[in-house]
Amino acid sequence: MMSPASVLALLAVALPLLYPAMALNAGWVRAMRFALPLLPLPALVLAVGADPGWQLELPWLLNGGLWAMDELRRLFLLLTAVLWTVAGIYAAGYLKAHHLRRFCVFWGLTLAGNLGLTVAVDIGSFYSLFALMTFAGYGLVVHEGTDEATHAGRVYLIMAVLGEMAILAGLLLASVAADSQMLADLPRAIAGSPRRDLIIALLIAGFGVKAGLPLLHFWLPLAHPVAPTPASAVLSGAMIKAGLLGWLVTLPFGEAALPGWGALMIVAGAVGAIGAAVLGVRQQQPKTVLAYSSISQMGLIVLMVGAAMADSERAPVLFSIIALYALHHGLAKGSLFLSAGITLPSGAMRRAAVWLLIALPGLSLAGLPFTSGALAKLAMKESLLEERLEFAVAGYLSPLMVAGAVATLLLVLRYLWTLNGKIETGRNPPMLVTGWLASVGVSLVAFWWMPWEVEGLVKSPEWLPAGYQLWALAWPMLIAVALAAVALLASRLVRQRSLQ
Amino acid sequence: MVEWLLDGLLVLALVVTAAAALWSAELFRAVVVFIAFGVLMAVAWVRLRAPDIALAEAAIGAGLTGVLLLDAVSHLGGKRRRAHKPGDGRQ
Amino acid sequence: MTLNAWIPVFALMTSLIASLVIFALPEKGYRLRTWVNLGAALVKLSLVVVMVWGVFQGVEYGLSFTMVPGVTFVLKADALSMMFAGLSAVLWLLTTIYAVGYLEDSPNRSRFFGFFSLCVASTMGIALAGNLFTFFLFYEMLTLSTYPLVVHRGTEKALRAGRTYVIYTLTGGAVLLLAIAWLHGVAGDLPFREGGHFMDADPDIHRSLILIFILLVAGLGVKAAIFPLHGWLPQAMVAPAPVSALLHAVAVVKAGAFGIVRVVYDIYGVEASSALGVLEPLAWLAAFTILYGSFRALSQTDLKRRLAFSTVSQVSYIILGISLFGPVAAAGGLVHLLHQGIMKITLFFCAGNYAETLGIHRIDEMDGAGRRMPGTSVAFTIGAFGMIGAPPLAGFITKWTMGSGALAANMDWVIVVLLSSSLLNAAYFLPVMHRLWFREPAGSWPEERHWGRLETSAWLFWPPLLTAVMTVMVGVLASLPFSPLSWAELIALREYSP
Amino acid sequence: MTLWLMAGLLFTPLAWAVLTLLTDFSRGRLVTWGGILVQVLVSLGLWLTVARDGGFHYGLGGWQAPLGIELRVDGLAVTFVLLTAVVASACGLHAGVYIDPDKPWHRYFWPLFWFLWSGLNVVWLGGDLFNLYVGLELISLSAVGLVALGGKANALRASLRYLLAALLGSLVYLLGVALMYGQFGTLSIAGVVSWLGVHPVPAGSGLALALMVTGLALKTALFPLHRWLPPAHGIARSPVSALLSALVVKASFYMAARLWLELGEPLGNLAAAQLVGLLGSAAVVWGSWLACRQPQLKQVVAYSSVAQIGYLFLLFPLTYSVSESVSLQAQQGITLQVISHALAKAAMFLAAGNLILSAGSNRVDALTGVSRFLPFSLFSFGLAGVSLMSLPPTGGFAAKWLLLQASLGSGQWWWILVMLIGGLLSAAYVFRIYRASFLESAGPDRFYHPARSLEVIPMILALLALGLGLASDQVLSVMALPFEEGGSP
Amino acid sequence: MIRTLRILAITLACVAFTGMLATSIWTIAGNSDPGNLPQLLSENLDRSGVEHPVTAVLLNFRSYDTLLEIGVLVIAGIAGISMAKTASLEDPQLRTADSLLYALQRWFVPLMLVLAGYLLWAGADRPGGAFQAGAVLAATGVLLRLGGVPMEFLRPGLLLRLGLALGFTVFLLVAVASAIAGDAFLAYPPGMTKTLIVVIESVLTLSIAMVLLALFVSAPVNDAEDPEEGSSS
Amino acid sequence: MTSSLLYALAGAILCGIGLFGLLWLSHLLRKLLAFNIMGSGVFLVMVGLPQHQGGPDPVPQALVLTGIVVAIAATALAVVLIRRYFHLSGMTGLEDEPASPERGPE
Repeated sequence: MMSPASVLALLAVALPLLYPAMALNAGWVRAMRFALPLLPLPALVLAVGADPGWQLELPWLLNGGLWAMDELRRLFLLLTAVLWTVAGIYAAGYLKAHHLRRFCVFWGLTLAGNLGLTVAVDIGSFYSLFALMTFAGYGLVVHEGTDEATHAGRVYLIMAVLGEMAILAGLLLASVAADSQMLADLPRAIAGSPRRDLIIALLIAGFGVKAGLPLLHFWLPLAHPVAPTPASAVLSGAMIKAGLLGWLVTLPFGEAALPGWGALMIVAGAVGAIGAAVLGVRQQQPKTVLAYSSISQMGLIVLMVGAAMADSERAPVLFSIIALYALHHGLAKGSLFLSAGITLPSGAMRRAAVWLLIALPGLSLAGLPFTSGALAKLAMKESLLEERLEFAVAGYLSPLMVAGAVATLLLVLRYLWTLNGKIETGRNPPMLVTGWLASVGVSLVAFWWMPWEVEGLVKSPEWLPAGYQLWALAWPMLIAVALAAVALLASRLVRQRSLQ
Repeated sequence: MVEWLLDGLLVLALVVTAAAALWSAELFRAVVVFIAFGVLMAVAWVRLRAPDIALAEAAIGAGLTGVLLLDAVSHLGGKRRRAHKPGDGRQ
Repeated sequence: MTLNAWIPVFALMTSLIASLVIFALPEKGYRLRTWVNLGAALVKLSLVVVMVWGVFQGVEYGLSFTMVPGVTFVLKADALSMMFAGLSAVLWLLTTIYAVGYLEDSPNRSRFFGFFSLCVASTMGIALAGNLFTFFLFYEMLTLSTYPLVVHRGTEKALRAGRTYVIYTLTGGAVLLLAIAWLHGVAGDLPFREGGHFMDADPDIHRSLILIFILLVAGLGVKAAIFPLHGWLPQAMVAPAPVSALLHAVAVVKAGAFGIVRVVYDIYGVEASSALGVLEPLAWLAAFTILYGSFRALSQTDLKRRLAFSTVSQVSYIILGISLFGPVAAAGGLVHLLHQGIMKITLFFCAGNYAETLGIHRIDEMDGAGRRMPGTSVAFTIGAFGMIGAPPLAGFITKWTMGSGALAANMDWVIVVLLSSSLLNAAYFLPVMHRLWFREPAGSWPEERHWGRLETSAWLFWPPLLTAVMTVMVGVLASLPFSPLSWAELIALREYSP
Repeated sequence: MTLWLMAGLLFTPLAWAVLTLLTDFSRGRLVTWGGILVQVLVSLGLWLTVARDGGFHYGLGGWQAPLGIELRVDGLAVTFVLLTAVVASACGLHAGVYIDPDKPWHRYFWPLFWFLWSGLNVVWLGGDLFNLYVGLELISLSAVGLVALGGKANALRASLRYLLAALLGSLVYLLGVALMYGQFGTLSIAGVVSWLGVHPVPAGSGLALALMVTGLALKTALFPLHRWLPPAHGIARSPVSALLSALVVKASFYMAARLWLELGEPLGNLAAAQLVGLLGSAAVVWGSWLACRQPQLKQVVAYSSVAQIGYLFLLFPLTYSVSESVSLQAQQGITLQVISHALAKAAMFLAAGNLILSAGSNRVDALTGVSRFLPFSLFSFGLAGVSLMSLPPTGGFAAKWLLLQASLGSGQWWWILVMLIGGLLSAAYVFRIYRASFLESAGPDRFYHPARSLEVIPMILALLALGLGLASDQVLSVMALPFEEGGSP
Repeated sequence: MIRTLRILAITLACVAFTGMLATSIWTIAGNSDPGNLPQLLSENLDRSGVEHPVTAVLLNFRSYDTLLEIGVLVIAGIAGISMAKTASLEDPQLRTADSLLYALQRWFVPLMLVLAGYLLWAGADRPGGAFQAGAVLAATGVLLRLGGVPMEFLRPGLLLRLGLALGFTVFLLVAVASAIAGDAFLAYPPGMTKTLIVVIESVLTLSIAMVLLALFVSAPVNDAEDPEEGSSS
Repeated sequence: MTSSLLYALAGAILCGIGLFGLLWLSHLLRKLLAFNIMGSGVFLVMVGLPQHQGGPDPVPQALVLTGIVVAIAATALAVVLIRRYFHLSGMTGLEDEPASPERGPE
């Protein structure tokens, strides 16, 4: 007899997978719209309610399927489910009638893939669901049908296919080396395989496409702005993290120290974190800025991944922090993206409130105290302290983190600036507002009740950072604000001069 | 010896008439020569001590065939519609 | 003789008799003809199911008698033959349904369905053949029965294609005959046997064996469309869609591939082939064909031609799989026999639907067809993704298994081939997908879709959908006991440890 | 019983020839049906008897071999008798419907038909060189008569050409017989063989065999002596063409083959055997090539006969100084080829006749669209074509297979090429017809639809040719029955 | 040029043929081992029912040849009359006024009839027989025909066909009679050999003459598209 | 050498002449003559050769009788055919006419 959790898991994947079948009947299009937020609910229940440790064996599936949940996966599942839920609510309000059904179909399929891959433990179903998410995601990217969308879609697709191929090759090599069809067996096998470096390279590159690794990121700034807003939110919030999850479950963390690869990843992460900021602040479109912000944030995560690779001892701890950071970033970024689609109310107070709610998740990203960002940043800082790591480039980590924090806030500010230029005044559909508010809510508030846990660093939710930590959080922000102010002034001056 | 001479002459005559029957310019004459050939054949059969064949050759080979062919020659020669001349036996 | 001896004969006869009956039916006997067709297809399917079950249980089906002095006619059902037989039985049923709809109101249906059944009978015979001689018998019968189908349209173009087809296949047949006769002279009447016959062949005949192998592959390669013998295949696209479906998915190309499988495994024996050094060149050839076909497919603008070159590429997967030394790769190759069939038939059905319902033949006419014909387009999408090798569809299972096998056999280059082929597949299929789903139609369709009604005739609608479902199922359920993959693994295991 | 069967076999065709001579066409048809029944039954009975008891010698008039004429009734002979019964009845039945009964001269069709049949039986059973000559003449003259029957100038020219070729062939054969008799003092083949068994091979008798074979080759239309055949077979009425191609040319070949198998080893030589094989190959290639280029349907089929006959002559090289088993294979292969070609070619001509009847023209390009309205005959034509292409499972294939094996076994691989190329070329001309018929013509059915019975007959023959391949072992086993010298007469 | 080549080739071939044939004949004549057939024949002659060996061979030992040979004649006759054009049978122009022919007719015809009868009768023990007699008879007929005698019975019709078939039929019936009794085909019942041979010879004479005459008479004389065929039956 | 052999050799020559005539001459009646001459040659060989040593041999004589009858039958038939052919085409040879497409069923 299957445990309730496994039934729930099955349901969590099957529901969105079968949901597109509703499109067969044209009369159900309204129902489809309002069913959008309901799709991730079983997954949400599973993530929140069920304890990790359940297993669902599907021996008939592909090469033998196994679904299960551990702490890591639980966090990712949670992130995914929450984000899709709020985005679903938002979407129900956001969507126009044009191609609604098509959108819903791809939404469901992408969701199914995204949810499924977090609980899939065998290679076959993991890869299948990953691919499902990738290819169905194309539908979301090109939904608007504009030339930009098509172009972005093409880039997305090309890179996604290349990525898939790399993943396939990597998984295949690893699977043969492990003589197993389970993800859990791969890291050890990779570590011992004569083709270790090839496999690692393939996997890093393959998942890196999703995760927005520098040089593999080109699709991100193209795709995110053109996709419908709720889709951007999930793309950036949840689907990017799928690439991250791919790394975490396949690469040989904790099996062997790979300082070379670690260093490479750290460099890549640094390049991503700072390079994306440099590029991002020059963008005009709010969602493009956010996309670069995602790349930048992922760069920070890559830093941690690199550190985990380089130092096998600390990998388990880093995993927790990576997951925490991913959760935090996912929720905050989702909320930010959703905010790109709302319109301002007319009253000044209301406007101010709205602006505040728009800005808060962004500031949270930058590590504003009392937000999830602060927690995540601190945990990260804590974990990447030089003295705790044992590899060559460890010394550069802290400065990089600081630089990353500065970059983050700069990007957020730039986002708010550009949004200010674009935002319109008018009424929002109620569902849209609900979704957005919900996203802000989970990002800022509910986060603290979520079942995250980072051993050794943050045992339980801490509302208030310790005093010594405050400054650590604050000074990068100040730098950023200063930079922003300088930039603002500069731009003013430039503009005045050009006017004269 | 005389027999040999006779036989030799007969054989010679046979060959000559055969050749003549085929090569004579006029078809009618060819048939007549052929009849002569038939008669010589009948004689040859007698020389070969085959009187039955000799009789048959005389009646059939010389007589009947000859008449048939003669009739045909006169007929074919009698009228023609296209191309070939009556006596144009050879190419 | 027992009943078991006759079951293969019955399986063969169902379609043969159906064909004769259909020939005798008047052109207007539409309803009766349809029932005969479907009835025969169902009977055959159930016979095949019985045999599959029996073979699984170890029951021996088959009969043999001496046909020409020194040569026996052997019908035998083993695991491999059941694989092919099962494929043809299932797909015949679907293709028949489809063809009934496709050819509605077109002339010469009696002729068409007669030869159609004949073609399937030949395929069945190929599947059940117990030695090369019997195989050849049905192989040539297949050539002949497909010709009228290829030229069915009766246009100059169709006839030209038919001529090309016949020239290729008959020449191939002649080469094959030479090879078989030679082999017969060298080694006598060889039944198909798991593990082959030449495990410890006399070294004196090695040279002959190699030459014969080359001839055999050349002869069979024509139908299997191995480069450079593939020229007929794209031309044969002028045939009606069900025929293309049958040619590409079930009958012709598969017959060639199946024959190569038989030769490598059940005549030479895989170890002997490997020892003779013929496997690796074959693998290279197959690999080259895979890439070549994909490259050519890229530049085709006609939908069916693109699919045709795709077939060229895909069929060589089978050959590649079996020519890699190792049971896993073998299973990968064998399973593709089925998988490619199911996927390709889906695609051709869909192509036929587009052509028949909307008059679409070229890829650039497909813009927005997904909205007009969602069912068909979904099926097409699934088929195409299957071809690309996207998980969890049929093609993925193939590639995964074959890749694992190749790695196990230490032939890493195969991975590169597989991936490149996937990439190329993606490159020529994904744009089509995009057009289908995300472009706006250029104009109005010849026939707008009405809600509440199927997008096209039900006869045309359901077969591709069913095969699409099968494409998903054989992938998703690959580990079930009777799934193609399990069956292929069973065969491969038997071949490697007879 | 056997005696009655033999007497019936010899008597029936001759008697029916007389009977039908006295009636007109329509009544003759009725009479013929009876005769066909009798003859088929008798042939079948004889075949079964021989299959059960083995072969025997049958002395006509009660006189034994050197003095009288002995028939050699063995498995091979009765098989051909049965084949003749099948093919001839098919052609007879077809002709009964096909031929216009209103033309008064058609009454002579039946007697000629029956004489032809009896001549064929003479040849299959004959064991006496001169008797075979008379049998040949019987066949030739009745065949010429059938070709010329009621014909126009073209038919007459063809039949004259045919007549002259046949007469020349007979004469050359007879010259060989004369030499044989001069050398061996007997006319019985068996007598010659037994003479050779105890005496050394005499000088000068090789020419006798060569002459006989040459004469017969001329009558069989072996390349380059084939030029009389296509006009004759092409212009005759289809049932007649079928008879001619299926059986008549086979008769002379049968004799040549029999002579070669009995006397080839002592009297022949390797060069001659290879030469004949070479000519056969040339016939295969040249005949097929010409068949591909004929504008008229029946000419295609006729040239196809020239090509197919070429295969038969591969018997000569493949049985000369080779091992016993290879020789046996070659013989079996050739036998099958003869039978399958007889069935297939008869089917083909009859089907072609139907097609011509319905298309109203003999031209290949007049067939455009015929497949749509007359699929049945076309299908028969195609089935027969399959046998000609030597594709499985037809008898033609079984034959080719055995010949391939024989070629391989004797190391004469060059014949393999001939067979393969010939097979492809034959495919070329068969598919040419198909191509023409599959071409869709706009417009309604403009074809005359012949009676169903006309269509069924070629189909049956074609199916027989097809089935022969599956049953060839059984058929050959009857032919390989031991021949008992003192078997029950 | 081609013509010259061709004639050269043909001449060469024929000369070679003649040479080879002659050489072969010469060789055979030199080494032949005379068969014992003539001896065997003379030993069996008394069992054949006739004294003349050629007749014995023709009508007893090798009667099958003869039967078939008559068949050949009948075939020729049939084929001939199938193209008959006898409308001019009574053409008065054909009736000759030639006195020589007339005299020939007058004197020769009875003589030839007698000769034919003699030949037939003599066949049993001396040279002569059905063929010769038939040929003479036919020659007589030709003579009459040339003289313009219409010979109505030669019109294609039942009568002619009966005549054509008569000899053959009788021969065939005799042949099958003994076979029905259980003997070999063509065997004569013991004791009746001579009688039957004479009967056969007589009817054969008639038939042979008839065939030859019919062939002569039915030769087409004009270019009507369709040969005129006698009224049905 | 006996006179029989002489006649047999003469027969050989006649065969050669006849053969030449058959092959070379184009007029049909001449071909027919050639055929008869060749036939006579064959008959001479047939009777002459065996009689060379064994004296009169009735068997070949009977055969030749049969042969003569067959020959006359063939000749007569040929004459009829030739005459009819001449009437229909006006030709006495077998040279191919310029091909005229034949229409109509047979």
